[in-house]
Amino acid sequence: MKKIEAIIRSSRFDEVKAALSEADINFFTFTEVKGFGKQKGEHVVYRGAVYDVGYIARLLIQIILPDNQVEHAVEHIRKAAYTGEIGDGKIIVTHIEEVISIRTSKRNEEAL
Amino acid sequence: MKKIEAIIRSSRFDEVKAALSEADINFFTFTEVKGFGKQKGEHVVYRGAVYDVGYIARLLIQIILPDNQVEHAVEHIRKAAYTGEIGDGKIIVTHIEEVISIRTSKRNEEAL
Amino acid sequence: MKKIEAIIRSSRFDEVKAALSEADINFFTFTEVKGFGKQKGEHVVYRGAVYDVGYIARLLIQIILPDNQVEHAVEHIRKAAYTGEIGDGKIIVTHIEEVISIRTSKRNEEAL
Amino acid sequence: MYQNQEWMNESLFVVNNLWILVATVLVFVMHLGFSALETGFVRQKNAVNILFKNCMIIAIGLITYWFCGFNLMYPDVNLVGLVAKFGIGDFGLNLPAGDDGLLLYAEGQYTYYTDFIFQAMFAATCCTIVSGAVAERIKLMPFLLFCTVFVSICYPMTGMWKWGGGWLDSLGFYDFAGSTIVHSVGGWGALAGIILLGARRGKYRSDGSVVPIPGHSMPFATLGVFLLWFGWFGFNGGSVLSADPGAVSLVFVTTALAGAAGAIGAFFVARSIFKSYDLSMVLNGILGGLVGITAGADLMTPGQSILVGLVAGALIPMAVVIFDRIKLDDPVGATSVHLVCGIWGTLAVGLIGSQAGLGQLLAQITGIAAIGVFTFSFSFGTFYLIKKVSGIRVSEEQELRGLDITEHEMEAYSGTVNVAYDMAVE
Amino acid sequence: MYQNQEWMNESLFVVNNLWILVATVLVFVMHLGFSALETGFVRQKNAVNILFKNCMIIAIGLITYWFCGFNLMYPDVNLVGLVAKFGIGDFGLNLPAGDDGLLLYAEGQYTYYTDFIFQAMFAATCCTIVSGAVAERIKLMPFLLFCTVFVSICYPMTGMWKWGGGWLDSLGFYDFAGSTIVHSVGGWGALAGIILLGARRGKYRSDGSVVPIPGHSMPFATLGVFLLWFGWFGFNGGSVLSADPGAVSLVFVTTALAGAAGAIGAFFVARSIFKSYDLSMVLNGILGGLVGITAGADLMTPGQSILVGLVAGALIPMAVVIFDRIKLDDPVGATSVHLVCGIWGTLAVGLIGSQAGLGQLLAQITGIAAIGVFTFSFSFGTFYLIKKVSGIRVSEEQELRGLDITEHEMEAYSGTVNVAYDMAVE
Amino acid sequence: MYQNQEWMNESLFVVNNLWILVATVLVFVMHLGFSALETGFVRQKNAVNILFKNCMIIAIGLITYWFCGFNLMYPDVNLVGLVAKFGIGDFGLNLPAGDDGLLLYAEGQYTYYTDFIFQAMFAATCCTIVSGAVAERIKLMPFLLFCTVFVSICYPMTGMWKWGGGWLDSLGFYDFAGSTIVHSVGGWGALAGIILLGARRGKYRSDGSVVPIPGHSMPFATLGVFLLWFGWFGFNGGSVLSADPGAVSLVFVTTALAGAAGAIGAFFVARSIFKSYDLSMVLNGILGGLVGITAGADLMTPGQSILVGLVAGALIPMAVVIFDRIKLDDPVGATSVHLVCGIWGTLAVGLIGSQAGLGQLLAQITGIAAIGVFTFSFSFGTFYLIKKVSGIRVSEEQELRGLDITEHEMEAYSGTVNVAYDMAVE
Ligand SMILES: Nc1ncnc2c1ncn2[C@@H]1O[C@H](COP(=O)(O)OP(=O)(O)O)[C@@H](O)[C@H]1O
Ligand SMILES: Nc1ncnc2c1ncn2[C@@H]1O[C@H](COP(=O)(O)OP(=O)(O)O)[C@@H](O)[C@H]1O
Ligand SMILES: Nc1ncnc2c1ncn2[C@@H]1O[C@H](COP(=O)(O)OP(=O)(O)O)[C@@H](O)[C@H]1O
Repeated sequence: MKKIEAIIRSSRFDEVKAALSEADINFFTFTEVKGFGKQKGEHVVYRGAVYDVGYIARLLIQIILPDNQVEHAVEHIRKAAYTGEIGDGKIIVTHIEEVISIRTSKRNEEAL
Repeated sequence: MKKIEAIIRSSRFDEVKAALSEADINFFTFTEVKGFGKQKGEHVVYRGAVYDVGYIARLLIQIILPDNQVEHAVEHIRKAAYTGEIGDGKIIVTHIEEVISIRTSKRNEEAL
Repeated sequence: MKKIEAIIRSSRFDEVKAALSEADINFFTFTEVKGFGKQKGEHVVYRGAVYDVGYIARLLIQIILPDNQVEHAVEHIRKAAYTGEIGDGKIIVTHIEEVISIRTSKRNEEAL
Repeated sequence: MYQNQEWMNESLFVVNNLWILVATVLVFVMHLGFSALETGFVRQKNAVNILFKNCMIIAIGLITYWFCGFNLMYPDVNLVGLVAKFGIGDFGLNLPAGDDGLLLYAEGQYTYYTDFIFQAMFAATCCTIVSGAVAERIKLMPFLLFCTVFVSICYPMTGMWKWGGGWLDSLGFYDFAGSTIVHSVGGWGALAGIILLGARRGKYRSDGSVVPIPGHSMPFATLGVFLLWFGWFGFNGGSVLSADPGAVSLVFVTTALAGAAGAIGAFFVARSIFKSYDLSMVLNGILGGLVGITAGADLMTPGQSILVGLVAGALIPMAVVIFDRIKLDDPVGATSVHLVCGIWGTLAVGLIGSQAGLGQLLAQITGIAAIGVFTFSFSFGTFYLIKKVSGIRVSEEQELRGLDITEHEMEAYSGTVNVAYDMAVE
Repeated sequence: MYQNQEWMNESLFVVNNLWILVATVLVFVMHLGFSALETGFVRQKNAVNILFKNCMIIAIGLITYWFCGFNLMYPDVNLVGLVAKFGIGDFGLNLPAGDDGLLLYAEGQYTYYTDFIFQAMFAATCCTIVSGAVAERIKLMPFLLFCTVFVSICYPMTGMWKWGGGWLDSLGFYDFAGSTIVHSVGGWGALAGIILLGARRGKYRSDGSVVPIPGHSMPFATLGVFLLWFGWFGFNGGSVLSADPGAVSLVFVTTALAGAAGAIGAFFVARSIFKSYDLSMVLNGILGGLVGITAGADLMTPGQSILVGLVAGALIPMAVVIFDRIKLDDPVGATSVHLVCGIWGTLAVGLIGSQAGLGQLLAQITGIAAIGVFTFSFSFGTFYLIKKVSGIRVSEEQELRGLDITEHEMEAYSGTVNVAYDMAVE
Repeated sequence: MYQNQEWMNESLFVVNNLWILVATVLVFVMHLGFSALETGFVRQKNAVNILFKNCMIIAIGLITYWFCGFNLMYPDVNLVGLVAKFGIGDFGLNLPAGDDGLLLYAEGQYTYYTDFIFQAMFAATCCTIVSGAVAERIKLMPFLLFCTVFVSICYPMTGMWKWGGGWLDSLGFYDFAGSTIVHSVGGWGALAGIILLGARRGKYRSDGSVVPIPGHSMPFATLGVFLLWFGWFGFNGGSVLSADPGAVSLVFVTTALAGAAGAIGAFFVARSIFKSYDLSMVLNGILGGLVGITAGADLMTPGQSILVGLVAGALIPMAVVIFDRIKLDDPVGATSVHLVCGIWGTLAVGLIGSQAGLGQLLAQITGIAAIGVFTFSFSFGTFYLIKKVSGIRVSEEQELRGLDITEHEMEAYSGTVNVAYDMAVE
């Protein structure tokens, strides 16, 4: 089993969701995260002083998948999250040892 | 060393916490996350239009453990997080290479 | 490729950020998380009843790095996040299989 | 100053009437104050529900008071006449013709319509008090049903005993602007409600200890308290029922000082009992001081009003602790503020100020007891009936997920997350 | 009651004038009400923008009304004279000398300055109505430009037709406090704006279905509605233009009951159409009831005002659905509340109440139509011109990221995250 | 208009007095305005603290003004008499008997109690101004101690110099409603406080650059500003000290226009200096305009009031930048608004309007200087003493974690997280 973690622009969420759905992946978990990267942070002005919040709000999508679907999923995410501008983000693939479904007690492929 | 990540219903948090405590696990980290899965999202009505927010708010619990405690912990979490209804969530086990305690500089088992 | 996950005190964020920057690491992602640990949670009084929120707000920093930079980075984070008081947090190192840059489609070292 | 021959003065009539109307607007704003206070003191997941209830309460209160409440409370006929009148379907207002509804209506103090609208604003208040206490666990429609009955029957009945010239009035019972007739009445209704409802899930642990459930927005709660204080100048000041300079300005002074003293009383007692500077206590303390002075706002010197307020404020932290000890769960402290301090304020009239005396004290106790017994029984009975018929408490699942989503399918704060705009614009 | 010889009464003059001034303050607070309502109903990322616009609107409204609006709306000369006057640069106010600006100005009801400031508070209202409807997608400076033109020319023109003693007044058109002259005028401007702007990105799916975009703070929206209701007592009550006890108290009663009935009407209709207890509908329902009664607040009995309010409230959910069906996107429901209920209220004067009758109905229809055609054309033309010259809609990127960051480089709520203080104190 | 023989008119007395009472209520609401503004402008972690302080300030202000402030400010005896009076423990109010406290008290304009309560509402204002400037880093109890001393001694002393008929009054110094006597006094106290406290941790970088620390809620800050403007009609309008139609309506016009012009002045200057549409500047600009007109609200024509407001608004962004350059950290801009614009407004009386002239200008400068020197010295001394004895600044750890948790053990917004209900209901 693998875990895909994709750090994407918040504004590409819908496209990524649609692309995953096309690839028949309808289950995933996401969180709001903040990123420091090449893209500069939001520029804020308050009472005359300029202020760079530094980070940019992004979404981290986590998906558990059987090994054979990973490459396919990565490709879909990459295309959907792509804008070509600096700040598009990264996709990370990790090996996981086991996934258990709380409801069914089944493991790995069967847990999904 | 292993990392357990459990995606659970927010409403089962206390039970899970109690179960972990029973298994002598009092240290962990958690975050609010949002999940897409088989369970349908919150149904919202606003100004006459119906609206499915899509996701469901869940908690992601992360625990670092020595290898030999993992199975025990997974079992405790699973039982405590269980309701039997669709949407109970998943438990994921990953191998981690190293954990370091910032305070003591100790590593792995000794870091906990 | 490795992933470093550091659970630190919110109040040490700037120091850690500066230390990473010194180590030439300017790209990372972070999230607010809540931790249960040896350090006791925030003590709250409301309408006469005392209340321990239990958890402490912390930051989880995630960094993807080539293998050879890991030890260096861990050292920098550890020093910067250190206060010596209970509650300093942990640093976790995991192996990751692959990282892909969404913008460039490059992989691993080249993706960063 | 207002001798008989003088009140025929046209200009005086206009200015007296104007003051009652301005006071009406101030009392109106108290409904916003209650809404904000209660919203701030409940959890985020129940905020829409409490706002919705407060909007409906003022609407129901005004309409039912027009429909029958006003006539019940200030009957110009005896009971038999009233039953006959309602029997033949004669609801609503009956404007006396010509000057009888104007200059002559109240000896040149206000018009018939002014009388109605000022009283109508008071009426809905008692339901709003209940609303806060039963928050976070009561079903919407049964609650609105209770309110309708409470405000159209129960409140005008006891109101009539005193302000409608009924038996308590004859007895010498004194309640200037309603420590008992408005605030305690609301408090008794609240008490009946929280007894029958039970505490919110998780409020009391099996070992008897109390789990605080902090309100979700202290800024909103504070906003509410300041708006209530603001409106209270109309509540008490308007109850002079004319713009008499001496009386209204005295009432302003006592109202302001009692509220201030309430804050100070609660501050010190909360600090010494809880060893903390608890904002929610100071907020309740201000309200306690205001409720306390309401019964005798025109009888106290400034110094005495400070005393009344100090005691009221000091009572608040104690009352909150006691109610918690007997496991009566009141999220906003309505029973402590309106019931306890309402009783205190009414008693104070017999203890302090220009009418203090044993006779007065006995009259006060009679009034408190009579109205308490009646209102509590009425409310308990009504809630009990509704509970038997349709239930009054939401399911545990609903309570856990919050009434906003389960009763209203809405959230109080949408789109606080960055992703929201994408979710919404798919 | 106010016979010619009586109004020379000094005291009556002082109290009449005082009431208009107090009413002015109440109308002022409606601007806060609008700001809060609109802020609550937009998404968090556009909250600073809507607050900024509301601050500027009241500022622009007051200054332009001083500069030319008041003279345009209440010309003491004919059109030629007015052009000549402005032609020679004679802008601003011209206080009539001595008692002509005081006791004699309006037969002992108010002074020249009171007249100006009360009217000035009304003027800015119509822009605030537009502001809500076009929220979340209009460019800042073009919008402020539109407001300046709208409030300094368009609003005073149609206002003059009726309140300035113009042709609609001669025709017998009746609009007590401005269901048409203030609210519908704002509504027509809003309609022109949302037609030319188009819907917010993502509001309507290609299949025609509607994606709701919930407002970010229901507590703030509710706060706004209560403050509007509060201010409406000044809006309608002050429009009596004296403190006449009978008239003002009647207007208070009808205003209060119509608002309450609006809540109830919207409650039941929303419940039966949408099967939900939608707070946003009840809030709009209250406002609908208030807009509805505004045209005839002094002509209705209490019972009739309830009828007017019920219908207005019931219209709200239907109007919202219809506007959505024809893809006119109005984030705060300003067109439903101010345009639809404004028309209803103006018609109601011909259908219900003491002036109902066919002749009146025809006069009302004429007024609605004339003002509608003029205002809509004017607004459409102005928006169209600005659109051609500088564009009126922000870019898609700006809309997505929110106007707060892209137009103001600010956030409405900073530092909600724990890390914020560290970020800021590096 | 108010010839000697006329003011004995009963009705006029009632209406005059009523207006001061209504104005009192409006000034009261300014405390809510300040609370909301300051809360919005501080970080979330310090919101409970600022709310708590504001609640206590109004309480302390009212009680101490009753205890000694009023007698100090308006002594009916000379200084020796006053010391003697207080020496024998004669604190509190002394209502003149009979008509001497009523009709005869102020030539038929208001009663003794009205006088007291109107002035009492002003008194607490000066502390609230300090509270905003020293926010986010001052210790609670030392601050409350400072407030008590400041409001019971310092404010009444300088107030007496002018309004109590003291030497500045004899000199011809003019300050209609308190640009200097209320606002600058608060501003000087604030200045002393921020000098002794030092800046918030992290506000200024070692390279001299400024790190903005955005307030946590712009909607709340805007709410505060609108409420302050709302209350200002009572602050200035009530300072006419009668309901004189000409005077009060003029003051309403100048107050409204100066606030509006303040917004416009700040808008343009902020836009040209910072190249941004900064809501916080427009908000401060409105307040600056209002503070500016306060000294001469009854002396200016509408056009002149716009000028005064424009300049005041334009001063705001510059003052904020300058205070930041000299590293005086004022989270809410209280010194810019109340001190700088207070001085401007007081000077303006000598430069613009019906009393402009060199003599007047000199009197104004004398008054500003005298009150400035006294108040600053007094405040600096008091703060310094408290600093020596108990410290005035919280620890760095407390500042980092926020005063809400460390001083109050509370959070402003609890349970914003989904998990909250579970945490609380274990
Ligand atoms: N080495 C890294 N470790 C963790 N997160 C990273 C890393 N590099 C980039 N990110 C995340 O990806 C986001 C986008 O990266 P950025 O460098 O701005 O643009 P791009 O992905 O186009 O090169 C960052 O905001 C950050 O959240
Ligand atoms: N493949 C997956 N990858 C990541 N998260 C998942 C995955 N499948 C489920 N989840 C998470 O688990 C939650 C529950 O899953 P769901 O399918 O609704 O019910 P169940 O776990 O009972 O099968 C989801 O909301 C989501 O957060
Ligand atoms: N076994 C664990 N698994 C996951 N997170 C942990 C674990 N132990 C500690 N943490 C995290 O580290 C934080 C600090 O730990 P704590 O025990 O309080 O102090 P210290 O790190 O100094 O020993 C905790 O609040 C928690 O977030």
